[in-house]
Amino acid sequence: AEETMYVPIPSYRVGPYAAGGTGYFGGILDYYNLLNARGGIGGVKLIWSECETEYSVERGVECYKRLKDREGGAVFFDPLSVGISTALIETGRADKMPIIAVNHGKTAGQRGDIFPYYFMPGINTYDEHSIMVHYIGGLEGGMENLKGKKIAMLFHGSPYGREAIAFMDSMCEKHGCSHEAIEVPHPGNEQQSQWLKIRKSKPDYVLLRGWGVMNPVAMQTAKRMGFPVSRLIGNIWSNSDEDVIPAGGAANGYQAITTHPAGTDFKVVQDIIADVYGAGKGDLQDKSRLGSVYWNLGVLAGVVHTEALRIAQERFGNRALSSSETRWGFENLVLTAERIEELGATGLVPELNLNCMDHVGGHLAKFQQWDANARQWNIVSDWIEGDVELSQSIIDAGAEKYAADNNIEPRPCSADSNDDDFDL
Amino acid sequence: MAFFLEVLVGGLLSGVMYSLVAIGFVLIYKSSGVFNFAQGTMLLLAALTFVSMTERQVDFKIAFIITLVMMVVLGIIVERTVMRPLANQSLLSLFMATVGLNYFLEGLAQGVWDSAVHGLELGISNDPIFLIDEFPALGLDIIISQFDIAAAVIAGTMILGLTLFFQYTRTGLSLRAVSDDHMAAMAVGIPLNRIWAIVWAVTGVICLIAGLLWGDRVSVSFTLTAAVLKGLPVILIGGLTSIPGAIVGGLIIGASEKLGEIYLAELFGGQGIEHWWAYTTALIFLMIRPTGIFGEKQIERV
Amino acid sequence: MNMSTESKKPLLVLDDISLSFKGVKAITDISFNVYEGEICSVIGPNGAGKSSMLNVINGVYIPQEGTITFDGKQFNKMKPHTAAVMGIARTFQNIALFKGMSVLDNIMSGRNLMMKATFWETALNIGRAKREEMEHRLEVEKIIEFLGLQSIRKTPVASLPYGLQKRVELGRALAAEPKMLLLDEPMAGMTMEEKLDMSCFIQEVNRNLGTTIVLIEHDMGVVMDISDHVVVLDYGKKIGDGPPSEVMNNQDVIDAYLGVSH
Amino acid sequence: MSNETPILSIKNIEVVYSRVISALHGVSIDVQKGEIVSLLGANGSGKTTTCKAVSRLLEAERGEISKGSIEYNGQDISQMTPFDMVKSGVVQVLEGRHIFGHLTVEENLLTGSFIRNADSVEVKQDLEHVYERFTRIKDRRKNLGGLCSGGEQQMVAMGRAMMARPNLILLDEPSMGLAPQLIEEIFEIVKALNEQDGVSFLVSEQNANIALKYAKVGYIIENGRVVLKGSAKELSESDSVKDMYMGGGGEDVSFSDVKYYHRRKPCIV
Amino acid sequence: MYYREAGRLVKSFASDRRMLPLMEDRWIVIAFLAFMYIVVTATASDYLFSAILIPMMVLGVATLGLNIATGYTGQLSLGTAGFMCFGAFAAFNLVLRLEMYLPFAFFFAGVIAGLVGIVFGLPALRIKGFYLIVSTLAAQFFAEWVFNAYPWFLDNNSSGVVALPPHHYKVFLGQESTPFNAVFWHSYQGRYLITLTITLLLVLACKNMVRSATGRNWMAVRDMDIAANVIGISVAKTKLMAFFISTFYCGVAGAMYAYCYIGNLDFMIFNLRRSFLIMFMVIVGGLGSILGSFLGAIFVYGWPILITRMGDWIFGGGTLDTAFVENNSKIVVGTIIIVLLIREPGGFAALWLTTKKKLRSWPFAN
Ligand SMILES: Nc1ncnc2c1ncn2[C@@H]1O[C@H](COP(=O)(O)OP(=O)(O)OP(=O)(O)O)[C@@H](O)[C@H]1O
Ligand SMILES: Nc1ncnc2c1ncn2[C@@H]1O[C@H](COP(=O)(O)OP(=O)(O)OP(=O)(O)O)[C@@H](O)[C@H]1O
Ligand SMILES: [Mg+2]
Ligand SMILES: [Mg+2]
Repeated sequence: AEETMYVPIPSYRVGPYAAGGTGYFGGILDYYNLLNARGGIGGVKLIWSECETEYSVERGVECYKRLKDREGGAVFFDPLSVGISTALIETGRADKMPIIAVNHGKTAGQRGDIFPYYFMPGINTYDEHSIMVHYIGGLEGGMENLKGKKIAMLFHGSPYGREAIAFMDSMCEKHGCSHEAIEVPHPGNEQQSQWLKIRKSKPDYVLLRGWGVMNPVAMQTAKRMGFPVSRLIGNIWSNSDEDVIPAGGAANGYQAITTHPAGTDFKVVQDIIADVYGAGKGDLQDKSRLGSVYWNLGVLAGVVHTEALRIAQERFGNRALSSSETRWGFENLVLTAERIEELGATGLVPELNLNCMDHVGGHLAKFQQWDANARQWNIVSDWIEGDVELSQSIIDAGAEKYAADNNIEPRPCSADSNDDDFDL
Repeated sequence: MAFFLEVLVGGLLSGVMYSLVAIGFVLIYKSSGVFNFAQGTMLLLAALTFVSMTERQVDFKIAFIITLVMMVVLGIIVERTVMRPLANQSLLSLFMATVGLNYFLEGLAQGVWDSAVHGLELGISNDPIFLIDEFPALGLDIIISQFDIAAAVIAGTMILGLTLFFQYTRTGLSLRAVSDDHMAAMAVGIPLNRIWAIVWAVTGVICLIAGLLWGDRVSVSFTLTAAVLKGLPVILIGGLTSIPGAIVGGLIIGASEKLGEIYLAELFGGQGIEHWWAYTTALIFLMIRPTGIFGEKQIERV
Repeated sequence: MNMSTESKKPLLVLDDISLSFKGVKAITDISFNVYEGEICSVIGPNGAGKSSMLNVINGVYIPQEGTITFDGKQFNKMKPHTAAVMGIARTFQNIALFKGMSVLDNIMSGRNLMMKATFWETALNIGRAKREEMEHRLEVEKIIEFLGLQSIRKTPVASLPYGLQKRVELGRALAAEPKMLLLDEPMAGMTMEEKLDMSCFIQEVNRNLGTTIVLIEHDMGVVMDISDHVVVLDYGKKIGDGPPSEVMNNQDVIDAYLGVSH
Repeated sequence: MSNETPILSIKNIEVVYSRVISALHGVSIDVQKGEIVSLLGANGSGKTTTCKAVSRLLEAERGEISKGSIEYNGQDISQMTPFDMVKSGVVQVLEGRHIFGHLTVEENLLTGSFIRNADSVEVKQDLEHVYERFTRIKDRRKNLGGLCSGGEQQMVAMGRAMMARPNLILLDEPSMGLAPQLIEEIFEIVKALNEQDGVSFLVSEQNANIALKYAKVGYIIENGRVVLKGSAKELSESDSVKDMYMGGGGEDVSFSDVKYYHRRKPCIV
Repeated sequence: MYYREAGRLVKSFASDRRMLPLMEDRWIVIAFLAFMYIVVTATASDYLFSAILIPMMVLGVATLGLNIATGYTGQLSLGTAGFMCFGAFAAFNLVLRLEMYLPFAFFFAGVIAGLVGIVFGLPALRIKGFYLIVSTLAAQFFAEWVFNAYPWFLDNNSSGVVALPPHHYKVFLGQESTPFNAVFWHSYQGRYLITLTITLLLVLACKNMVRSATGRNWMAVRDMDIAANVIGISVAKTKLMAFFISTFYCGVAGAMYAYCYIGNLDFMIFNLRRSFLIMFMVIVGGLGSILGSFLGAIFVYGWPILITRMGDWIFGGGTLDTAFVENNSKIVVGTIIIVLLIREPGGFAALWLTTKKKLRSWPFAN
C-alpha cells in the first residue's frame, strides 16, 4: 500500500473558542490537502483524524491518548491550546512525541535542551510584547520618545494573560515608560470598570492581551468610553477577524501584531483556493473566512509542520517517519526567504530558524490595522524583531528551575549530539 | 468625586443589562416555581437566530418577527415536552430538567447555526455623552453611554409592564397560584398548560430582547450564555419572585461590582475581583434577607 | 385519673405566654400546668392557637412574653434542640416525616440524641458506631412491634397511607424515650377503628412508660374518655382548664367550641 | 332509584399508579343530580383515588384508569383535562387543603372564580357569599394562606371551590382536622348548597357518623373495591359498618377502655 | 441472572444491617473487585487506564461528593469544581512544601477542601433552596480567582500550568527512585491501583455514613429541617458536617484528578463547566445514590468518547465532522436528562434497582 504519515487533529469546533479552532485547523487541513494533491511529502501522503477537545485540557489529553498510536503512530501533536500543550509536555517526552504550540505555549519551553519534545515555532510571549513596545516607540518617532509615556495593558484574567506583566514592567523600565496592568476577569464580556480605570489614569496606549469575546468588547467599551481605538494595540490572540468584525464600527483603526498577514494575496493561498476548494475538498464552510487571520495561521502552521517533516526526510529518507524522527525535523527547521518563496508563501510566513537551544526560532512580527469599512486588515509595518536579549534571561531561569524540579539533565546542544535520536 | 459618580452611574447602567437577563428568570420562577437554567442558552439561541438572518441580508424587521415567532414556538414546545410531563414533580427535578434543556439547546444552537462570533448592530449609538460638553453648567466631567441609557429605558419599560401584569390581571394571579401548588391550581381549573405556554413564550420574547441588547454590546457568540452568570446574583438579591427585585438587584450588583473593582481591588493587589465580588455582595444581602430584598418569605408551618 | 391534680407535681408550667405574628395575636397571656404522668388535652376552635402553643413549648416559636418551666428549669425561650434534650418529643399536625427515608430510618432518627459515636467512627463503622447501631435497633424494634409496623419497616414512608404515616410519626417521637409527648391531632382523618388503635397506643405509652402527654384533638369522644385534664383555648385565650367533665359543662366552652351539646 | 341519568356515573374503574401500583380494582359509583353521596373507607382504601379519577387529576400523580369508564352527565370524560372538568362544573376540594400559601386568603378565593370569566360585580357577590358562610376567614382575608391554621385553610379550600359555582363538588375528607362545631358547619353548608343551589356532592370521609347523617347514599370502599352500598339509613344501621367505622357500639364507644384485641385484627395496610 | 431473597430469614440485626444483605450480591461485588484489581490491572491498555478508568473513578468520587451535599442533604451546590480545585492545590502545596507522601497529601487536601467547604457552607444555615447557589458559585469563582491571582500557590509558575514532577509521586517511605514508588510514577497501572483503592475506601466510608446516624441526619435535614430540629438533630451542625464531608470528597477527587489523571496542575480545568458536568452526573446517576454517582460519571464522561468512537468506527476515521458529533452528543445528553427525569427521576441507579427487582422475581412476572 501507499505510504502515509498520520497526524492527529485535536480541533475545537464548538464552544466558546470555536472561532479560533475552526479557522486554525481548517487552514492546516486545507494546506495538507494541497500537499496531498501534489503527491504528499517526499511521496508520503498525510492522513489524519479529528478529535474535538472543546479547548478543555481533559478532553485534549484524552484525544492525545486515544490518537497517538493510531495508523502506525502519530508524528506530532498540535492542539493550539496552552493548557493542553503544557499538560502534555512530560507525556510527550515519555512518548517521544513532539508537542507543537505555534506562537504560544510555555515560554520556558524555548530551551530545547530541557524541553526536547516541545516546540513553539514563531514567537513567544516576550517577543510579542517587546515587539509591541518597539512598535509604539516607532509610532512615537523613536524608542527614546517612550520616556514618560504611559502604557496600560488590559489582560485576560488567566495565566496566559498574566504571563506578560513582569516582562512589560522590565520592558518599560528599560525604555523609561510607565506600565499599568489591568485585569479583565474571564470571559471579559463586561469591562466597564476596567475602562473606567483607564479613563482615570489616561494612558497613551492600551495594549490588549485578550482572548475570545474579551476583544470585541474591549473595542466597543473603548468606543463607549471615548478612548481612541487607534491607540488600542492588540497582541497575537487579539488580532483576528473574529475579534474585530463583531465590534463593527468600533474596531475601525484598531491595530494588532501578527506573524502572518491576513488576506488571500499569496500564491499558496491562491493554490489552495484553486486546487483544494476547487476540488470541493475545502474545510471551511464559510468561504469568506479564507484569508482570515486564524485560517492563515493554520496555513502557516501547515507549512511549519510539513517543512519539519520534509527536513526530517532529508535526513532519514523519503519514507514515513517516526515521531522521534519528526522531532529532529522540527529541531532543525529552517525556513529561509528562498524556501518561503518556493512555497509561494512570501509575506505570509516569517523566516524561521529553530535549533536545539531555540525552539521558537522566529521572533519576528508585523503590525496590521483594521479597516472596518473595507472589512480588511492592512499591513502597517515591516517585520520587527523581539528583544531576545531581555527575554533570554527570564526564559533561562524558568527552564532551569523546571529542570531542577523535575530532575532533568539538560541535554548538551553541541552540533553532533543534536543529530542523535537520543533517549531520555 | 466626579470619578466616583462616573463609576456609580456606569455601574448602575450596566447593572440594568443584568436585570434584562434576570427578568426572564424571575418570570418563569414566579409563575411555575422553575429555576430556569436554560435562560442563557435561550438568549444565545434568540440572538444567534436573529443575527444569522440579518447576516444573510434578511430585513431587520422580518428577522425580528421570525425570531419572535421562533422563540414563542420554542416556549410552547418546551412546555409540551418538558414542563407538562413534569407537572407536580419536585422543584429540584424541574430545575434539573432545565439544566438538561440548557445542554440540549446548546447543542442545537451551535448545530443549526455555528459557533463563530458574530457582530450585531441595532443602530443604537455607541458614542458617549460628555456631560461637561452637553451641560457645562453642571461642571461634571462625566461620560454616560447612550447605549446603556437606551437599554435601561427598554428594561424599565418591560419591568413596569410585567409588574402591572402580575399584580393586576387574572392571568397574573393564576401564574402566582400555579407556582405555589400545581395540584391545587389544576383542581380549581387553572389551565396549567396554557399558563406555562404563555410564560415560556413571554420568556422567549424577553430572551430575544435581552439577547439583542447583549449581542450588540458584547457580540453574539457562545459566550453570551455567560450573561446568565451575571443575572444570577441579581435575581437572588432581588428575590426570585419579584420583578421589581430584578431591577433593584441589577442596580445593586452593577454598582457594587464597579465600585468594588475600582476601589476595593486595591486591597487584593489590583486583581480583578469582579466575579466573586458580585456574588459576595449578593451573599451579604442574603444573610440579611435570606429570600432577597423583595422575595416572598418561605412559608414553613408545622 | 382519680387522683386530684393538686397532689401531683407539674412537669410543665406555662406562665403568661403571649405570641403574635406581625401584630396578629395568636396567643394571649396563657398560663397552665401540665402535671407529671397525665394526659392533658388542648382543645379549641380552629385557629385558636393550639398548634402555636405546642410550637412554643418545644421552641419552634419564640413567645414575646412569658416563661416556660419544664422539669424545674425555667426558660424565657425554649430552643427545639434544648426541648429535645430535656425530653420533649412531638408529632405534627401536617405529618412531618422524612419522606425519603424508610420507616425504620425515620424511627431510628428519633434516637439521634442518644447516639454518641463521632462521624469518624460511623465512617469506619467501628467501635461505638457499630455497637450503638445494634443497641438502638433493638429498642426501635420494640417500638415497631408495639405499633404493629413490622411488615413495612423497610418501606419508604412517602408511599404509606396517611394513617400509617401518623403511626410512624408517633413511633419516631416515642423512640426518643421522652418525658413529655406533644401530639398535634394524631387522630385527624382516621376511621373510628384507627382512632381506637391510636388511643390505645397513647394510653399504653402513658400508663406503661409514665410519659406525660399533651394532646390536641378535635374528637370530643376521645378527649372526654382519655384525658385527665383539658385546657380550652379560643382566639388565643384560655377559656377553660380542668377535668374533662367540668370543662365540657362550662358554658363558655360550649359556646365557643362545642356548639350544640354533643 | 331514579330513572334520570345520574350526574356522575363511575363504571367499574381500575386505577394503577406508575404503571405498577394498582389502587382501585373495580369501583362503580352513581351520583344522581342534587344528591349527596358519601364514600367511606379506611386509610388507603382508594377514596382519594376515586375522586381524582373523576376530576382527572390522576395523571398529575402518574396514575391512569386502566379499565372502566366515567360518565359525567352521560358523557364519557376520558378525554377531558382537569380544566375541562372544572369548566363543565366538577370541582374537587383536595384532601389536605392545598391552598396557595403565598396568596392571600382573598386571592385564593378569587382563583376559584377565574374559570367562569365572570365580571367583577358577580365575583364580589360570590366573595361576600363565601364570607357569609365562613365568617372566620373574612377577618383573615388579607393574610397569606400559608399562615392560616388548619381549619381556616379548609374553609378557604371549600370557599375557593364554591367560587366556581360548580354542579358537582368532590369533597375529599372535609372534616379532617376541624373542630366539631365546624364540621357540623361545613356539612350544613354542604346541605345548604345542595338544597338551595342544587349542587351534587361526592363526599369522601372517614367520619362515618357525620357523613351518613347528611348523605342520601353511601358507598363503603375497602382495598380498592366497593364492598357495600346502600342508603345512608341502611348503612348506619348495618352491623359491619358500625363495627368498623362507628366504633362497634355506635354512640357510646369508650376510648379509655380500648382493649388490646382491637389491634389484633388484621392491619389495614 | 436469577436470584431471590424470599425465604431467607434475616437472623440478626447485624446481618440485616450488612451492606449487601444478599449473598449473591456479595459474590458479585467480590468478583467485580477481583476483576478490577487483578484482570484489569494485568490486561488493560495504557489508554484504558489513563483516559477511561482513572478519570471515571475520579469523577465518580467528585460526583459522590456532590451527591452527599445535594442528594443526601438537599443542599444545592454549583461549586464542585471549585472545591476540587482547592483540593488539588492543597495537595500540591502539601507535597511541595511539607514533602508529604502522596496518600497523606490526598487526605489532608480533602480536609483543607472540607474546611473551605464549611466556610462556604456557613450561609446555608440561613439561606435555603436555590438561594444557596450564590454561596457555592461564590466558592467556584473565588477558587478560580485566588489560584489565578496568587501564583504562589503554583510555586510561582508563570504559565499557570505545572507538570507534576516525578519526585512528588512518593507513595510510601523512601524516595521516588525506590522501585515501589517508581511504579506509581512510571506506570499507569500504579496510578490506576492507587485511584481504585482510594475510591474503594471512600465508597465504603460513604456507605457506612449513609446507613448510620450521620446519613440519617443528612436525609432528615433534606426532607424536613424543622422536624429534624425538633427531634434533636442539630440542623446547623448536620449541614456543616455534610458540607465538610462533601467537599472532602471533592477535594480528594481534585487531588487525584491532578496527580493520578492529568499529571498537571492548572486551575482552569476546574471551571464552572466542570461543576455543571458533575451535576449532570448526579442527575443522570441518581440523587442520593452511591452507585448512581459512578454510573452517572461513567455515562456523562464516557458518552462523548463513545459516540466519537462509534462515529470513527462506522464512517472510518476523519470523515465525521467533530462539531456535528459534539453538538449531537450534547443534544442527546440533554434529552436523556430530561427523559430520565420524566420517566425515572431516580436516574440510572433507580433503573438498575428496578432491573434487579425484576431479576429477583424472574421468571415469575409480578
Ligand atoms: N408562622 C405564623 N405566621 C403567622 N401567623 C401564624 C403563624 N402560625 C400561626 N399563625 C396564626 O396563629 C393563629 C393560631 O394558629 P394555630 O395553628 O395555632 O391554630 P390551631 O389552634 O392549631 O388551629 P387548628 O385546629 O385549625 O389547627 C392562626 O390564626 C394562624 O393564622
Ligand atoms: N401517587 C401515588 N402513587 C402510588 N400509589 C399511590 C399514590 N396515591 C395513592 N396511592 C396508593 O393507592 C391506594 C389508595 O390511596 P388513596 O389515597 O386513594 O386512599 P384514601 O382512601 O384516600 O386514603 P386516606 O384516607 O388515607 O386519604 C393506597 O394504597 C396508596 O398507597
Ligand atoms: Mg393546629
Ligand atoms: Mg384520601
